[in-house]
Amino acid sequence: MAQILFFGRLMDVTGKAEETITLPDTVRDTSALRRWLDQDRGLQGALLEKTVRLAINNEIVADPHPVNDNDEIAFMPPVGGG
Amino acid sequence: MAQILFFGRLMDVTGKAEETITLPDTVRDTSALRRWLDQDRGLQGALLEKTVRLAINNEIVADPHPVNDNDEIAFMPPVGGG
Amino acid sequence: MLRVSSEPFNAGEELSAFERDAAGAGAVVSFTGLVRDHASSGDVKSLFLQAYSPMTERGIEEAITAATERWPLTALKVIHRVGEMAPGEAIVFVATASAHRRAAFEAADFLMDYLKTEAVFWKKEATETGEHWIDPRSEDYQDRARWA
Amino acid sequence: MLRVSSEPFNAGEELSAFERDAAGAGAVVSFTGLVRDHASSGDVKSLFLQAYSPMTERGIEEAITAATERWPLTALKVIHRVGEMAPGEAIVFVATASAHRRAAFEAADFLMDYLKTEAVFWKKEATETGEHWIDPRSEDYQDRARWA
Repeated sequence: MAQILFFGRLMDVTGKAEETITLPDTVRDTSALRRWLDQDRGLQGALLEKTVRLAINNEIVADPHPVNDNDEIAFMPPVGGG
Repeated sequence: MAQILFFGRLMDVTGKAEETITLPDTVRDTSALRRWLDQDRGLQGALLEKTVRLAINNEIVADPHPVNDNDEIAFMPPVGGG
Repeated sequence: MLRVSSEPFNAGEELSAFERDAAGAGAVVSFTGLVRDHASSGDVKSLFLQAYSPMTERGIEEAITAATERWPLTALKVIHRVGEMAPGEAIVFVATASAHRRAAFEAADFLMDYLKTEAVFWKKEATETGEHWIDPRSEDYQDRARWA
Repeated sequence: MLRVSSEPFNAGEELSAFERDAAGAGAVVSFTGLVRDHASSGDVKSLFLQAYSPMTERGIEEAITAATERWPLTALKVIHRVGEMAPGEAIVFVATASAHRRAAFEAADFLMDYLKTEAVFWKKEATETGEHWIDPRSEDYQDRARWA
């Protein structure tokens, strides 16, 4: 089971901050994960945007990066504090 | 009688912060005042330095500027706060 | 010194404590970011700040290290709030101390540019007309690029 | 707002009061100059600041006017001490408030460059080895020239 986190505006788009899912066999990397989740939830490309970065286990990664069950996978829209 | 003020290091050089003097007839402008006071007090050029500016009645002036009895005349070495 | 917390703080008290620690430094610069009370979409009711720990803290610590390597600082403090806050409340506080003012000014400026564009936070503003997620402005990215 | 006074002040308390007045501003920058505790001539015992009123105040007011014309500030405060002070005490405090941080940073920086090189003050530092009048450093004049 992978832990999926949605931050910022993606929390509103998906209607949740996190969920625990079993990755389908076809989803082996971040690029595939973006496509599958976006289509499965009918998000019309919100998870495919280039400005949305993925972090695996608290480290930002570049697509395509392997994903595994037990990973914590975060979808991160553009950041900025202050 | 003119009021003469010495600020900063000139206070130490002259040994006083202010004095009231009668200007000699020969002293009619700031350039003459510098030369006369410096020589009269044996200050070896301390009042002639270009970095020392003169203010008359709280306004900085450029040499030579007329001086009169009743003026408040300040000798101001380089300034800087903070 | 870094603190990321949902606790409100008073920038003046933080500055007093910082200057006690930094005594002898000569120059102290502080920046405080306050929740604005008006946005283009109307009066601001509240601001919500979300972080992703420990990535958020790790990133800020790296920026702090970069600042201390680049400028001769004798003390440095960063406080950043998360959670819900009201207009006028302090969101962020950065203080820097150095022997001379240029280093203190530049380091505080540098840290704020990092915090505005790269620190791992997401901001949502609630106004009369609804809620809006706020991205950095293009000026923020331009400011950040000055240090490259 | 300008205050030139021999009264000691606490920069943190001044910042708290300033931020109450500047609520809604978004960005607040403060600079505090503290009496250093060590100079090249030894440990500092005291610092003496001399002003020439009202020329001193008039000059700072002109610099404040120049800053408010150049940057969109919502609040501004300058406090400068005169007389005798001890290491660690605050000599000068500048605070600026604006909607965005760049204006607040630059205006505080500008005012400090004025205060360091053109404000009508004379400074004497007393150390273990005697008393020394302090002129601005060449870096101070270079910093000031940035705004011409």
